[in-house]
Amino acid sequence: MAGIVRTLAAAVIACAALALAGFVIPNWLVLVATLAFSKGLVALGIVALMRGGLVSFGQGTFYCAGAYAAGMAMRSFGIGDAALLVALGAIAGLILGIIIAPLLAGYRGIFFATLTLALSMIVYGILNKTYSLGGSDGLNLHAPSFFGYHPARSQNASYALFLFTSLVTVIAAALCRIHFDSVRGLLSHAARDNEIRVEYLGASVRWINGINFVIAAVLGGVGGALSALSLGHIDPDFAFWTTSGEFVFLAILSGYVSVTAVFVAAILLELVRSYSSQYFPNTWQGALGVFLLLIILFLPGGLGSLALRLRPRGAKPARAPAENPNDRAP
Amino acid sequence: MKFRRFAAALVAGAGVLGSFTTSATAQDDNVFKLAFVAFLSGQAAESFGKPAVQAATAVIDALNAGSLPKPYDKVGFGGLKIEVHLIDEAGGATKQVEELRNAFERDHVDAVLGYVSSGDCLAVSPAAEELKKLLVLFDCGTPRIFEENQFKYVFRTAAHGAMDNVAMARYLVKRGIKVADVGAINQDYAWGQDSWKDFKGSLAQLEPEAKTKVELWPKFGAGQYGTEISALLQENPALVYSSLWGGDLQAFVLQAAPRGLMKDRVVVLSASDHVLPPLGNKMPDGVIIGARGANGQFAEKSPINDWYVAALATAYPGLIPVQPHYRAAQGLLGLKTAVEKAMAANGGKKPNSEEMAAAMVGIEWDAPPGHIKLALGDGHQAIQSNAAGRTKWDPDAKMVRLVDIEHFAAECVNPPPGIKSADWIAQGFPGAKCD
Amino acid sequence: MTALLETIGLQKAFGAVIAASDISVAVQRGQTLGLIGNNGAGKTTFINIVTGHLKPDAGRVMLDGKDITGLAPRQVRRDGVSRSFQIPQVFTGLTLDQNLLLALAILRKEGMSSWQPARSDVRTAELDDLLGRFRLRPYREQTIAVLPGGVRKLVDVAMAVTHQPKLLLLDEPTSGVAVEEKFPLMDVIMRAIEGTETTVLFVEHDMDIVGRYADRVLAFSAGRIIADGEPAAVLSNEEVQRYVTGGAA
Amino acid sequence: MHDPEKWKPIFRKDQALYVQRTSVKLAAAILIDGVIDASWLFIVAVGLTLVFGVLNILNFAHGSLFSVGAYAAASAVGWYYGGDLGPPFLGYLLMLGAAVAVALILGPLLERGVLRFFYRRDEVVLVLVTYALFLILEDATKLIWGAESYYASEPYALLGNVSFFGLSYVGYDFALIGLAVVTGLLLWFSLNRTITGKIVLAVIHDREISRAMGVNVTRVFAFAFTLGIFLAALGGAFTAPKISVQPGIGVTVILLSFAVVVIGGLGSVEGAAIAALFVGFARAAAIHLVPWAELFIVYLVMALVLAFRPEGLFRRMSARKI
Repeated sequence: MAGIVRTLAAAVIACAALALAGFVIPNWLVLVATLAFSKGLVALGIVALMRGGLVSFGQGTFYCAGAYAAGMAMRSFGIGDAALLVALGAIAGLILGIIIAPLLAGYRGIFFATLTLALSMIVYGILNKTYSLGGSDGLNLHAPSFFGYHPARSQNASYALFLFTSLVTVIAAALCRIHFDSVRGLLSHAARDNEIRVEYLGASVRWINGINFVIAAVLGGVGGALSALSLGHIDPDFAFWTTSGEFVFLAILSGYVSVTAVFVAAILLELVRSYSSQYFPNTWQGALGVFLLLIILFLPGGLGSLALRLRPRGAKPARAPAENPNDRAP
Repeated sequence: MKFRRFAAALVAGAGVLGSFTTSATAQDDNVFKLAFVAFLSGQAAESFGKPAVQAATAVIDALNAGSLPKPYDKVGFGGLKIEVHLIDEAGGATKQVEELRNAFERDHVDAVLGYVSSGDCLAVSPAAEELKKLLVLFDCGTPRIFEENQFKYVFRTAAHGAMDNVAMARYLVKRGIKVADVGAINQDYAWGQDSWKDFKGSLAQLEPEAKTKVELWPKFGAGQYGTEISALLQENPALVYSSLWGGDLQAFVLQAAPRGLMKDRVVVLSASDHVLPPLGNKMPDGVIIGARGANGQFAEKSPINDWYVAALATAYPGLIPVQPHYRAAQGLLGLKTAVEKAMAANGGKKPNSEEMAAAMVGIEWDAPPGHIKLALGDGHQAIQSNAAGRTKWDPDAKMVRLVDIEHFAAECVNPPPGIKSADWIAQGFPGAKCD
Repeated sequence: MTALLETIGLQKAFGAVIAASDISVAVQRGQTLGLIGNNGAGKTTFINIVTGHLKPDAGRVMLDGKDITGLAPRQVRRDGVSRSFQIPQVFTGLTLDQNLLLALAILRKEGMSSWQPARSDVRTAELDDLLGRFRLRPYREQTIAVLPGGVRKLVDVAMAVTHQPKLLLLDEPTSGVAVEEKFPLMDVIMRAIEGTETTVLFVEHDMDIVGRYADRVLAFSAGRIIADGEPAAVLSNEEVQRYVTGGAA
Repeated sequence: MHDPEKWKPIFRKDQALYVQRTSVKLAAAILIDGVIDASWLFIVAVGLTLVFGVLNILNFAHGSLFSVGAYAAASAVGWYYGGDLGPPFLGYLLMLGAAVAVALILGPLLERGVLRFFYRRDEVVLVLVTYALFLILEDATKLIWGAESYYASEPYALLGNVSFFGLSYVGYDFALIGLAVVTGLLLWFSLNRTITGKIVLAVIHDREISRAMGVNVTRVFAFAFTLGIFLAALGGAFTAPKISVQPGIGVTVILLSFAVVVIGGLGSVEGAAIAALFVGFARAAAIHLVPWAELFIVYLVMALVLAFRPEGLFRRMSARKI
């Protein structure tokens, strides 16, 4: 229990620190951080899957589901409260996750990845044809309210959203930390390590992966809803494979040891992207590609492993899925 | 403790970045920082991005040199030298919103001019509005921007897509081209869907006897149209309509012409002038072409147009100007007009977004394609005249000329204020003034 | 009274290879069975079928009179049949503590909570007892990956004996360890499960060990049981000597 | 009083005949268009599946290599016909040569220079690596060839037109079918009937054992990857004459060939062939019968196939051993 208390305490501190940071940092960084956290939540879902040895290349499905759930709620039912919209996003992710999980829980490695990818591309195709949802151009959303507080479109609107996003992010992160540190969390680790033993100990690897998948789906929905609010716009690209690919990269970049690393990674990626596109408008994609390669090459364990190296008395020794030979074919 | 580390890291990082951006914020009052957004990579780079950047560079250099004819002879924008920040439009709407915010909030540009993709236009407009910064859209087509939203800081200096297809239909009438049936091939995304809807609607009003025989919806960027062409050949409609553009259109023509799809048949390409230079004699004669405005060869003689054609010719020898060149220049001159109007109002100071936005409402100006007027969307959405013509290969000049050209007044092909273009078409163009 | 484990006419073939043909065995509570036979004789196949890793082509597996044929390993485990492996199946990425902790936590309602922190300070008593019985205390903090083969063998078995299985199947517990370690290792294992209700069935190549620990021996050859009975009797059986022990003894 | 003329059966027969004729025409069109579509799909996809089979890499840069091939061919063809340097038919050889050149330069460069540093990694991480390569290659091609469009349409016209059931087709498209068939047969033959091929198959089947048996897996990797790139470039080179070669042409190719490979079963050459036909016919049928569904028909087919055979049509799953 001590661990949980410490994590919760840390969460409170983090909230305070972020609230403070929101004042200190320039507005553009507030906006970047807001979006980074939203995307980070989706990546956190992939991290939860990675701990069980799976990587989804189709989290765009849930990201998109969350975003459109929030968007439709806002446009069709005039729901404007951020908390409510994010809750709807989470529910959308949850429902979709529960439907899909049983279909995919039996697969591993590249098969799992391609299946999830295929799924997201179908969602993408369908949304492009759904003119009532704006088709390929998508929909615009207006600024949300926060528990009854309606900030005018202005600096404090973006600060309010940042605060709200940070709150949701920290809560989600803390819950994930607690889950990862729990016996069940450890079991995911074990399942990635040796499925046979897990089965012979009387546990079901299918269930472990299924639950992780649903967790990832919910986080994806939440992240999608938050992104929709911070962008003020949603379109089918939310489900496009490059979007999902970005989340996978975030997860790899952060590694699965530290939850915090996910969000650091998210901010880092946003900054690298925007600065490279500012300084090399003609070759920013190439620059991004090089950055990707270097990270994967020199940080196989992700930023999280870096943090562990800095702090010797770490939790369990980190091994990137990269170095993990298990779980090829189902 | 992870979270504490995180908070620390965040604050520290923020500090660093904050400091180095505030150092960069040194506002310079005699330059006008303009972010120019266009496709520098991806499928639209060749057909729209590159020409738009060429045009912007040429015009802005000339503006900074003060070498334009009256009334544009002031250096830069009302004496403020223009400093351009180039942004790549490729990468999806989410990235565009981020880059727009960074441009305004981090690089402190005074205005953003750009966007070819309708999706991007829809996505960035609310962001600019939220930041209360001036955003000028110069190319994208969708009417939804000002028909579904009200923006104070967002303007579009070119007419929206409805006019392209109304003009195409009117051209058929004016030239007495009667067809029994129509086949359509359009990309399956908003541009293709809207274009076809508008053309179909306009035709239903003007030539109700023309029946739609087949609608084909290739994927954007498909590049291979063998099957679509077979389907069209099989249905054998008297008229083939397409809003394809760029590489897709070039591929379509390359594959359709040899199979005789474009022979003894009316072919209407609603937004296709920009593929004539690359295609050259591979574009069959007699194809009905639109340029999304009286752009390129459709542009009529005027001081500004004569200057522009000459300027481009010197900057890029051998270049044949097409719609993106014209739309970019049109946007720049519109913005210039607004900025200088604002400066006239505030006593010559560098205007802020408020002043520029206020000044820009409802302005009119003369651009290479003709007289432009922000008549729609409460003075935020431009209307302009349009034109159509037929292709004719000129072996001596080694270029495709446009012949049998018809011009249409702005009020003839654009809806009047207060009515959505779709409804305007459906109701038979109420209040259209066609001289 | 019914036998603890009873197999009836088990058949299993991999392509042309017969791994089990008409295997019918009844194991009584409290017995300690040794399975002998040269490689490919069908010993491991027998274990794999009993524990649900393989589905027999024909035949049934009864546990306490309950038909457990074709159940998944985890269901069989829940019914009280546990096993160790020739190549230890342990969580090489986790510490020894964490390995055993999971073995203790699974099969428990409250075991699988998302709140209960997975630190070794919970359920110390059980864990400590297990560590003690298997002489594993010195290694508890270490990651399995760095531990020697003999220790892994012990961990593998230790993970199998949690929750008092009715039947414990040990697949070559002493294989892959130095000759002089075989007896000590086997001693630790047998002592660790002394006094529990657990019935043991182990596969072994070393006839001295079989003679020392088994009170009943099954000799396998080409998927059939060619001898069954007292160690002495079986080991002196000619057929066994010809096909299994290779004339020794 | 009724008029017998009305009841002339001949009238209905005519109509029946007419209906029959059009439906035959339609079927023929679907068949031909489907096969033409399948032919280039196969050439591209088989390279992708081969690379996955041998190196366990789902190469997202495959599309970029397609476009590099297209650029190379377009430049070569443009240069050749520009100064008409010889008999027009040599243009085809030139396109082939362009593909070979691309493969020989980029294959070793990417495999030895980049990929080999990641072989120990999880296959999903490798997908990410190739995604990075895709980003880099897209910009690299832009730096080399710029953003303008290149044409190589001379070879397209060279073979004239053929017409089937009153539909006119470009002869070149049938040449492409031939190319695909030849490619497929050569590949099949060299895999199943030559030592090298057998070695490659061995590596596909079990990398470790092959290594243990003394197969120089490293060389096989380099070889297979280069072959895969060659096939991508070949697809690009021979598609170039039909299209305008310019930035972004590789993007759709990735997704389509990806779909084909997944449907056929990752790493299966036969699978790629069948799946290419599968997808080709599905698309042709959709365009002729339900045009509005074209956008996602491929993914729909993919989903349906995966729903019943998640490992694809031809992939044999390897069982885990204790």
